[in-house]
Amino acid sequence: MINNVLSNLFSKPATRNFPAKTREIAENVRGSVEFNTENCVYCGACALKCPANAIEVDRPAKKVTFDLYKCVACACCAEACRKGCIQMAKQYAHPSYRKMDVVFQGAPLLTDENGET
Amino acid sequence: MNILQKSRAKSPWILHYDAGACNGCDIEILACLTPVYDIERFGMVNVGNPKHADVLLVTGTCNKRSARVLKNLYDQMPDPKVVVAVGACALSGGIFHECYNVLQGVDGTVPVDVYVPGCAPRPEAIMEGVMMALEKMNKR
Amino acid sequence: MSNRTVIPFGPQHPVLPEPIQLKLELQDETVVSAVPHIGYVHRGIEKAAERMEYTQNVFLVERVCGICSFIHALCYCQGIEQLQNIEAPPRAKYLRVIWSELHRLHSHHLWLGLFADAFGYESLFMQFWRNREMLMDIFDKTAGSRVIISTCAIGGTRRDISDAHLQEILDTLDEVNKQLDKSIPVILNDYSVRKRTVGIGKITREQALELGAAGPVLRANGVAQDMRQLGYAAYGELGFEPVTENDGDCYARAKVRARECYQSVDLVRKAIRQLPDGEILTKPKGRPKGRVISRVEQPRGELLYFLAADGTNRLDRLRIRTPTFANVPPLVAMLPGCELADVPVIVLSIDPCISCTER
Amino acid sequence: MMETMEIKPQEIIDIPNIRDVDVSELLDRVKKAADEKRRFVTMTALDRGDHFEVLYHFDRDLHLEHLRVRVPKGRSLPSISSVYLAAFLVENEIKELFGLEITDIAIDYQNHLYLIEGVEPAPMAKDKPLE
Repeated sequence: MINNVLSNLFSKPATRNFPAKTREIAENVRGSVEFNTENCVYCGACALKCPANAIEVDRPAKKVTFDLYKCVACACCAEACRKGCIQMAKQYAHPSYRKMDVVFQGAPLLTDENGET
Repeated sequence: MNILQKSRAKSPWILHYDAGACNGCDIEILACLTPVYDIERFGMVNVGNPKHADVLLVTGTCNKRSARVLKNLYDQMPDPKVVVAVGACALSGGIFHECYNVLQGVDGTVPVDVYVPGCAPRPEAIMEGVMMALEKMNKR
Repeated sequence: MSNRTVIPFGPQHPVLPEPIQLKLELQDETVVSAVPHIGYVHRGIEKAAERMEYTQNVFLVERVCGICSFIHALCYCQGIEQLQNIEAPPRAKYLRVIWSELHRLHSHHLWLGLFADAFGYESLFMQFWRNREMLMDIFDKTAGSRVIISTCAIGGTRRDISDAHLQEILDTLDEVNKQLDKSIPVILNDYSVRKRTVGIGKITREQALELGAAGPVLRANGVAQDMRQLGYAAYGELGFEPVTENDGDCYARAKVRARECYQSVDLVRKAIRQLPDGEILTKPKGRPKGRVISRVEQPRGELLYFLAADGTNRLDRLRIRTPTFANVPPLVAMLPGCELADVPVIVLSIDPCISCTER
Repeated sequence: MMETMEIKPQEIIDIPNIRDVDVSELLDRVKKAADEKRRFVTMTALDRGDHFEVLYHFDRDLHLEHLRVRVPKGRSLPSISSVYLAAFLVENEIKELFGLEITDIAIDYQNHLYLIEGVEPAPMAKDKPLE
């Protein structure tokens, strides 16, 4: 008991000084889902595999809607994607004041829309 | 910022309620209390009494029975108060959003000020969420 | 009869991170009877498992309980593997042992800390939780997440552990062992701890068996029953003896868990020493058909999954019986006769996991 | 009584050590299990359309043994909590979530173990929507 107290007294603090100093995040950490829609073919494999139904793929509209607030960071979508469009970022998803959906729209449709308006 | 606001921001007391979580977020909140993260550096204390608390941390999906308890706890807290929803379940029901006894997130029961996503969120994210909530509380 | 009062204990109580309500009937300060009221965390996972695909269910059952998530997934995957008639490769079996023993270790650390907190020993709580962070770092590095590690898959594991990480685990375990040597004697020998736990919440061996106790609650009554004796995953090759104590009180339950910490450290070391090379995933073929019961040992005791499948990609029925569900009747038997101030210690001594219980 | 299943019984993997009993002889069988010092593990209910299938799981030295009763819908099942008190929780659960009437449970929660008043009863029954 006394040994314990003394060794704790003289060892350096265990505390990680969080906001002042962020810890380096380990490799391969499943932080948050990152989309890269450049190669996306809107096959919908990610939406099919997602256990939380956080991803919606609208193929005709070439639109991917990702609900960050349903996501359970299981990395199923990243494994299912054959085009390598989905990656798990090391950084965790940051808190926010409002709920927002992340919407990705493919390039062809976007120009169409711009052309119309 | 008057002295009252300043002192409130320097020592926010936290009330934690599990409205139907899997425990993952709860142990991460407890992990914030441990020497490694040590939120007591910021004057944060985890209290059991809603009347002493400024910040309500809610985890879990919120089912029909715990919604009543949650509402009750929220009503008992003195103003100004902020609510931080922690984890995918508390935000939208997460993986459980289609279960029969689940209310798909706590924002239907109590007004949520800060959403902390993740399953389970890392302690860093929870601490960040609480600090964001305090900023919001000071603007009130 | 005049001094009888009913006190509700919970659902929101400082000693419990999770909501459970006990209606305690008291005669002055002594508990006469206790009736548990649950349902604050009931979600309906068993029904959801019938809706989702059987492959997605792995992620659902992991979230039955955030403390022993890997072991839930393991139990489910072993059941599906039996139904599909496949076997995980040897390396995957050893990796499963490593991760489930690390889970047990971190769960026991967590419990020992909470238990210390329940009888008012906050510095001991801090010690255990500080040590637990070393284990959480291992999960972070090897599995990519701190709590819900999602590494178990049907047919094996989703991730491998590299040699560098294996060495890191061994180094961490040395440190954990060193810290355990410092903290465990306090739990076992300290005068005030003994004063608050010895003889409290006692049940007999017959009662424990009759009331269907599971895990450390059963083993603290001298019944050498541990599902790891079934030899699932690689436990059969590691040589395993369950830890038992004979007194059946809170102190004995703490002792069982304290000794199991050391056992887990040894099992992980042994598993890393014997870890074979090779594949980590057998590709499943066909769809599950039939019925099977899968049992594994969770930190809290015996976990039982009943799976019924009819050859489609959805399960017909998934029944989850968790150890705390089995330990609630013994808890009801432990409480009468104790004093109100002992209730938190007794409730914690079964290591309650309410989200497991209600699913 | 044969099960209503499309798959032939010999093709499917089933649980070993299962014994079919009638509702009337259930309590005697359970008493016998108690006398032989079997540990009560749990019960499982399955909704099979026109009837409920209830399995009682017992453990003895790491071996599982099971009793199976079939209860037509609308009929009730006697509680075994007079023999094994430990069964009271799971019996309440089955009663509430499946809508199978179980009589004389030692601690009866009156269908409010998990669910509150005013919600749809028996959510686990097969005729209830999955979502």
